[in-house]
Amino acid sequence: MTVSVHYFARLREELGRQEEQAELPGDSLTVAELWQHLHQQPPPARLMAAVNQEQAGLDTPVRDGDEVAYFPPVTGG
Amino acid sequence: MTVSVHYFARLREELGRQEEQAELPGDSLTVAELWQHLHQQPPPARLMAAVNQEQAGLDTPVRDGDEVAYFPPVTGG
Amino acid sequence: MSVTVEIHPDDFDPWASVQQAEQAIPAQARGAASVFVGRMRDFNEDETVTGLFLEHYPGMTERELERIVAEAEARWPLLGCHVAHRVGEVRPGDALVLVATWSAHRVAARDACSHILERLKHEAPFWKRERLADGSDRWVEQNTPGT
Amino acid sequence: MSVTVEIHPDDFDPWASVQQAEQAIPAQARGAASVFVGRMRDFNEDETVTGLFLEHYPGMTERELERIVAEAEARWPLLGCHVAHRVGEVRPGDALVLVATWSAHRVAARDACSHILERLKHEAPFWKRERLADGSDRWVEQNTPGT
Repeated sequence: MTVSVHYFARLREELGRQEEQAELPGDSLTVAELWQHLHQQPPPARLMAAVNQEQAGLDTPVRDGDEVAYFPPVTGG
Repeated sequence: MTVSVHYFARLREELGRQEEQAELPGDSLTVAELWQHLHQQPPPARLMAAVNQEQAGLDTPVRDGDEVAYFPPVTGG
Repeated sequence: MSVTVEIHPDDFDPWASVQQAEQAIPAQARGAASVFVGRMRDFNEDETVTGLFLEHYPGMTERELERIVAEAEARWPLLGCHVAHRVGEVRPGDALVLVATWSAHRVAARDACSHILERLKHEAPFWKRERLADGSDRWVEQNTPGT
Repeated sequence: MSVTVEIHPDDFDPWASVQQAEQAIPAQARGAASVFVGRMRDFNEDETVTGLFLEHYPGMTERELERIVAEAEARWPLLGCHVAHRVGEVRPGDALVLVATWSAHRVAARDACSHILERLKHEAPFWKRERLADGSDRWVEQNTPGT
């Protein structure tokens, strides 16, 4: 399966990238497992995520073709 | 003593007057006593009053030259 | 601290009024603005209201509004307050009341705005007389509760 | 029910924005409008902030704002909501956020406006990076509490 992964704000700067395409074995994994696969460590504390532009938890499933985003706590307003 | 008395809203319409000058014996009386003197009955329920354009109670003293106003509950906003 | 109190005998544009009042607040400090605008609706207590006459007590009205604003200033860290109120013959849709507060902090601005509005409704000398669809008039006896 | 959500890449006039959005609300029903405008201050946590960069997640931002507004609509009897948010390079004094709600009733307008603002601050994908007087930058780690 293939998913597109987006990073925002401090996370984008620290990782040095804004977007990547990830090729993964199997046909589903969780938001947390995707992070582990990409970064070889568990998700950091206070990580926020979205799947297909909707708020997601670490347990939210990710499937082929999904758009996944990781970001720090939001600070708008 | 002389005081000017103003009426507003429903009270003004019911009494058929907006303003009157009152000549009174003595040199002080209360807002309630002034009403009794002018209308020969106690103040009605929920009557509001002001002395010299400041909120007043039924016990507030009225003196020579004061501007006294009587009105129903306010309904602005 | 910028305080302005306005009584409008004719229809006024509340947003233009806020925009103008805001010019007096230092731009780099204001942070948060909270605004309430009340307009005349065409219904009240299930009868059709076609017009409104707003009576006030000239002189005392301005003093009461200034007193209410001063009370809010003493309680919250405000940078400015702007209060405007319509009087006279009002048509449906016209603005009746405007309360705007500025603060460095959003909670102060919001709470002060609510407080001023509620005080104004219960203490400032304004009285509404409604004109109904059948041509009759009635004085509004009391305001709807704010909470 | 009129709902508008705007993302502004350049400075915008919040009062003109409210005035325009209000045209879509039936004049004779709107009754009460509650508005919050947040602007960039020149201080935060006691250091001098000279500029701000506001990053957002295009697409998700608009969806989240619409979801937050829909949540408020389900809870209060609203006639309209207008939400605008600035993105990009911001200067002190510029408007950052605008939330406006219309209802027949003042308490509904006020509570919905507060609710939308708090939800926006905690859920909508915007991130602030502050530029300090010494030329350094820092990401804002969290919003100040709303209550």
